[in-house]
Amino acid sequence: MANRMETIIIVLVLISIVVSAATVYYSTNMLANITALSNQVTSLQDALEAKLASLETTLVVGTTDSVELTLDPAQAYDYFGWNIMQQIGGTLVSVSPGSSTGTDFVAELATAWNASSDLKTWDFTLRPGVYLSDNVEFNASHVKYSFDRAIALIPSIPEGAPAGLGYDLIINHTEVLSTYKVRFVLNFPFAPFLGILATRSSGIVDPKYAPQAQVNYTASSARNSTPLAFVGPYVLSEWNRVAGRDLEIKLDANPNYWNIASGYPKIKHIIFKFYSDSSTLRLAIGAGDVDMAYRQISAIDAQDLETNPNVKVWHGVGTFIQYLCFQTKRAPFNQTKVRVAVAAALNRSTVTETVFLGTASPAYSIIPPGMLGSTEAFSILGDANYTYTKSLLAELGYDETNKLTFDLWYESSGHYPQSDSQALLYKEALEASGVISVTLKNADWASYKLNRDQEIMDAYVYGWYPDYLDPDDYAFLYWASWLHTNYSNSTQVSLYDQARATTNATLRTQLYAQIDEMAAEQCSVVPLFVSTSLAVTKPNVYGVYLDITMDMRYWLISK
Amino acid sequence: MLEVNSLTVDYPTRGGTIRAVENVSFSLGKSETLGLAGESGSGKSTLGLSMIRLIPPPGRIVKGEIRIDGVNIVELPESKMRILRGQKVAYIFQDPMTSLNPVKKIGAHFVELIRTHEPNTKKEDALERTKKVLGLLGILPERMNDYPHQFSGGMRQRIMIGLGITLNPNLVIADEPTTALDVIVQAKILDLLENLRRAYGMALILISHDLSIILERCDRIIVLYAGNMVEYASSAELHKNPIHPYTQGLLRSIPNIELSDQRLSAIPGSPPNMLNPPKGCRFSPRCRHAEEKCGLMEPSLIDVGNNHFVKCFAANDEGVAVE
Amino acid sequence: MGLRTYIITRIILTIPTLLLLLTAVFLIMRVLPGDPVALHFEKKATPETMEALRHILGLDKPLWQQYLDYVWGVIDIGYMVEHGYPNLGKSMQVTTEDVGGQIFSAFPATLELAIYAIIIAVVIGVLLGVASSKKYNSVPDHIIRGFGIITYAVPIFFLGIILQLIFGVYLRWLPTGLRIAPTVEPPASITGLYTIDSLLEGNLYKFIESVKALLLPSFTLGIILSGVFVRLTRTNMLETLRLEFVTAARARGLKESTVTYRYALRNAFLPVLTMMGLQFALLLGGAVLTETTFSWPGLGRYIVTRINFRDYTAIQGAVVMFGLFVTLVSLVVDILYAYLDPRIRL
Amino acid sequence: MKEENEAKRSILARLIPGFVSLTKHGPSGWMVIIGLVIVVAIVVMTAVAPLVAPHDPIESRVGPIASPPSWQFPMGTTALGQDMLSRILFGGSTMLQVSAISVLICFVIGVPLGLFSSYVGGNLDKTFSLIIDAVYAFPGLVIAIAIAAVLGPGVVNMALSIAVVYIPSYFRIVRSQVLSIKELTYVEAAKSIGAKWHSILFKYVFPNVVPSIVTVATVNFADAVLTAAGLTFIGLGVSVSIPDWGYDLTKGRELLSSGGWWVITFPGVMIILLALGFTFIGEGLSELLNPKLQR
Repeated sequence: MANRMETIIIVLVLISIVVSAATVYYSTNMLANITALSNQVTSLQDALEAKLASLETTLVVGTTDSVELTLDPAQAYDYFGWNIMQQIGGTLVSVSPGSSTGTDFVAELATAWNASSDLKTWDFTLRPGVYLSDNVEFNASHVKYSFDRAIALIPSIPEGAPAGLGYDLIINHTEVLSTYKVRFVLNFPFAPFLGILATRSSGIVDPKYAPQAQVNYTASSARNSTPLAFVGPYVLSEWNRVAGRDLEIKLDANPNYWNIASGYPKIKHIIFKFYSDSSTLRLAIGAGDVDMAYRQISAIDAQDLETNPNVKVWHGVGTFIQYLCFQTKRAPFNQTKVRVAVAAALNRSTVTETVFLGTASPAYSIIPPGMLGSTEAFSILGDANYTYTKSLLAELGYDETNKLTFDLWYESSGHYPQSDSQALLYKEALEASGVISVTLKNADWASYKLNRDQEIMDAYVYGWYPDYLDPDDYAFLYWASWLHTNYSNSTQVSLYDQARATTNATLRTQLYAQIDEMAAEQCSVVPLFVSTSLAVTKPNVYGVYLDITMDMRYWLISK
Repeated sequence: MLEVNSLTVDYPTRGGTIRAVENVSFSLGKSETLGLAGESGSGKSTLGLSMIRLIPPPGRIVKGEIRIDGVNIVELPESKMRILRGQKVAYIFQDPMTSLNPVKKIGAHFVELIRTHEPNTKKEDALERTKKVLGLLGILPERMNDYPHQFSGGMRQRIMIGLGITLNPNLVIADEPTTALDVIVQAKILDLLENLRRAYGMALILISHDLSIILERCDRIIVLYAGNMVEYASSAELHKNPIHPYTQGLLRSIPNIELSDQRLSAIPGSPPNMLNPPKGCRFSPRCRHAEEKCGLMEPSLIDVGNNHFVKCFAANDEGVAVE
Repeated sequence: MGLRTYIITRIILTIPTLLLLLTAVFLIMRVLPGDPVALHFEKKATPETMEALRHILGLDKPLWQQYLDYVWGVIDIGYMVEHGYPNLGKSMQVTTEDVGGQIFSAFPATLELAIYAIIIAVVIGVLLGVASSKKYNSVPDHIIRGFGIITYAVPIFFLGIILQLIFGVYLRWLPTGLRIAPTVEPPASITGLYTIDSLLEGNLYKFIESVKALLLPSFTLGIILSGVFVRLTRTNMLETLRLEFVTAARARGLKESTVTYRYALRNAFLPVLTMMGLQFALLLGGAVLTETTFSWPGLGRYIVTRINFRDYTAIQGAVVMFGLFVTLVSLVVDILYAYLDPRIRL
Repeated sequence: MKEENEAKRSILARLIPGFVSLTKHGPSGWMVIIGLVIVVAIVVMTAVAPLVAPHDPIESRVGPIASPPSWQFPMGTTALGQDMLSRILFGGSTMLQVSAISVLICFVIGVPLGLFSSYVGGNLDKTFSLIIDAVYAFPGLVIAIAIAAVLGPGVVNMALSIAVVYIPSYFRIVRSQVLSIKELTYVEAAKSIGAKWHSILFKYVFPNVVPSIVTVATVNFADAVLTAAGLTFIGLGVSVSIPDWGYDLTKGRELLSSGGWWVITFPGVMIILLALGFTFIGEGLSELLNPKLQR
């Protein structure tokens, strides 16, 4: 009987032998296959050519994003999820690539539309010859089905996009007028309705894959993982997740894409590679592991890559804005003058230049520049306008000896980009006035939201990513109840309601301008900066549109 | 076959150097028995261990030579030394409870020993020999597959002895082989040792603090005190006329029928601090006959007739002055 | 007491501990500020919609009922058989995904990391420990001891970042994150351990890739842990080397290597083994940071991300999994110990 | 006043020889000394930082953004153009506070709990031990993270969350000690002469437990430093308006891919030094206290 230690070692050795044996066996197998191939040289060449061809027609995209929950339009509410859905699904209308306003809509599944004068009845003529699964032709019933489903699911998915965008509040009902004609009847006049229809949550679903319940990721097959009708340029051919994060996503060109005639999609296969954080993604694009890195390359890395000849950095506008909220229900910010004084002491450019290295631009209106109704209202307060700040605060008895003191809160678990550095610079700028003393406080995202709802924060930085591209989805932030600033202003609200009740662009522009002006006087919420978007690609990649929609339209990309 | 010449062993410590053994010389013929007597700390074990060059570090032999069959092992390279151990010289330790590998079967100990020294022995043969040895020790062969903790102390000491004699060496060194055992077992073990020694014609060095055992088991005796040989004689001679006061003390401290008129007594005082031992005669501070020169001069080891060596001014006046 | 009964009793004994753990976490999660429901609504949320979601998540039930439901789910064997993973409830962040499934998909990553890390730690620890004990009080000994102590003082993620900087950024030898380079298709999941699966798949390329990805994280964790084993091996070796049976072995003229490994180490190893068991809790703690550093898609990272969403069920599930893992390991270690030490008879 | 001076002097008078005597205990003694020197040095450094720091550690754009070490900025600058050197000089305070407070809390809670529970024994002791073991068996950091999230950021809260993790180790060491001491004759004797249990606890038992507690405390110090760094790494650290090595190290990662080694290395090394100082003290002490390890 051998020594026990020895027996254990022997067992280990045996295991390793088995493993290595397996290795050898398999590797020899592979060798066998290869030799078999090399026997038929021609076929080998074919294989190689095929491989090369596929390389030319495949775009490898690296990202730090991940689909948050699902690809069901009735639920999905995250950037990446919506971006994938845009590639595989279809909406009635969409925003034309390169749009600067986000409101120039082009035909997609609908070829024509018109709204009644009261903006409550919207009729759409559908595109014929678009096919769903099993050669079922797309028709009005599908549109009705899609919207009825989305609204019906709202109670069971209260956190879903349709709930967030208020489908149930806006849409009264949907009528099938004829095979190719559909009508939406709204509860109230709603100008930005096209904006809603252009969002992912208005994607048309395929009844065959869209039960009246929500659809989630199922390991079984990619097709069953989404209820969307595959009428987009691509179809979802692979989707694997681990522990609620994406592991791999593959898109293949959709053979019955309605617009295939005009040569889209340019690239046949899109493969998404999921990186852990921006630094690893940056290393990957630097090393040429991926053709394209989109979201998130940090500002400093982007600056670094500008000088790298092996990559091309694309810059575009953005619609993500951050703003400073004041708790107006108690001192000191129950006094408008204090709010204005603080707003005037802010220094936006130092943040956009130092923290974001120019990948963000100062915002003087809650509505992003370029978009209808965007103004420079807040610029009248100026930046680091200390004389004004001092004079205002002096009126209230604050000075170098008796400083205005308050807590400035920021979120510290990485929910917003660089919120810690931002906060530091805001504090610096405010205190440079000499009459303000700021205490920085931080909380992780969950606690931060709790604090917001409990209204314990004097001043806090918040961010907004739009649901649909219309000033209508921004202007209300000045008095949004869920920000718990306790600021309300009936005049602004009525202006807002007028604006959403008309399609007259000039009128709307004026209305939003008025809202902005009042906001600049009131300073309940102070816009800080608006993001820009950026993508990094290999030099041989073309057709990257980074417009105000912030949608990445992969079918336009070629290499 | 064993010849030790003016052997000196030092232990460098943080406090200073301890001279554990100071030029000890003696020799041992084939199948002779020698006893090393002395209190604990007198350097017995160090002397014993230096015979197989296993003095625990940092102790080391600084002077003198040890010849086994003429080979001076002090200069021997470790590789050669290793072969010598177990094959020519066996060493039996004081505490049988801790001198076997607790996670090794008894049989394995033997097999390992045999195959280390005779690499081309088959395992079966090794096992056979083990069985034989165990037989000699009066242990059932099937207990080969038991672990040490399954044996009693006496049994384990038998096994240690067995391991010692397996390769029938010429010399066995038994360092307090029975101290850890109770009296009845002691006798048995010593008898076993005795018989095996005769049977295999081995020489034996028996180290013990118990002079009585040595007196009855050994031909010659070395009495060590503070690393010095203080007396060296045949047991009979030593028994008849012990000269060194220390030896006398030791003898007096054994219960003895013949000296029944004298009452039992222990040696007053305690062993010296080896870091700075007393000047002159190491024993002088505890010696009842000590004169002042004992503290000034160190007596030398002198033959007082029929191979009876003594290191004391009581036996002779020769000595070296110490500064 | 037979081995089987021993194991069974051990397992039974772990149940109260686990239950305690579960209860503790259940309560901790409930006092965490931030409401999982509120966290679903980035933007507009009316009390009604919140209430609706709360109902969907079963958070409107009384606490004790939530607790009972949860415990029942954990011990529901039928469900486990049906789905291949225990019923740890639905995730609160991803309201329709089974936490059990997510955890079982994330666990292999942690397991693989842990296994390689502990192997590295023990190998480094034992080798260095033996070396320094043999060269006791010499310069190498002091250097090794220094190493042993320094590992206590190095923040694990700092070591990780430095390794990333050197091997990932400057030398570009090894990937700085993920279980396998994103450009490589992960092997078909059989055991969930990429290194094994890739071999079973017979794909050496994938095997090499997954090993490359493993090197940095497992060494980061391994090196940090090795310190304990270095000092433990060293002290035990020093003690064992002083025991009589070692001297006795030398006195029998056994080879020094035999004496060192078969005699001294063999006996000194048992405490090291026990330490292995104890270290696992520490290891998993370290895994949390290592996984975050190398964005290793394992349980540790899962927990950290889910804490930010107050995903009660997810964290409960992960904790139970961790607890099970730790107890299981200590069980295995105990059995191994008993097997290695004849003095312990089961 | 005068008495106070007397007291002070006598403390010094006792301290210095104690310190010197350390040198007489070979390597382990020296370890303690080195450890003490490191820790004291860092404490002093943070204390005098305001006097010696070339720049305000918080102020941004005092230099170019993310520039490597230069003559003007010996340790380079951060991504916000802050002076790394100044941040290093100031940055120790948070960790020192966190570790000190956490040790204090552990001491105040863990020790009495251990003493009490183990001395009373019985079911109470069993239940306590069960709970403690459950906590002990579980990845401490995860618990710390959860609790830190409960309490929110801040020095004291961090310390608390760390304390929760380390109380078990105090409890266990105290308990094991007490269980062994409890049976000692003089304690038995004290019992027999009918001394009150709390007086026994604090007159006889406690003094014997102290040494091992001190050792645990120093180890706890080191661990607290590392855990604090870990919590900061996960985003549960203190606000940016306080310079902190842990924060710098975490933030430094953003410069990783563009090779910004200096923002990572310097804070990291400082953390190691601090933890190392405490570890040295702990190791040295434990070796001095139980020579078994020392040999």
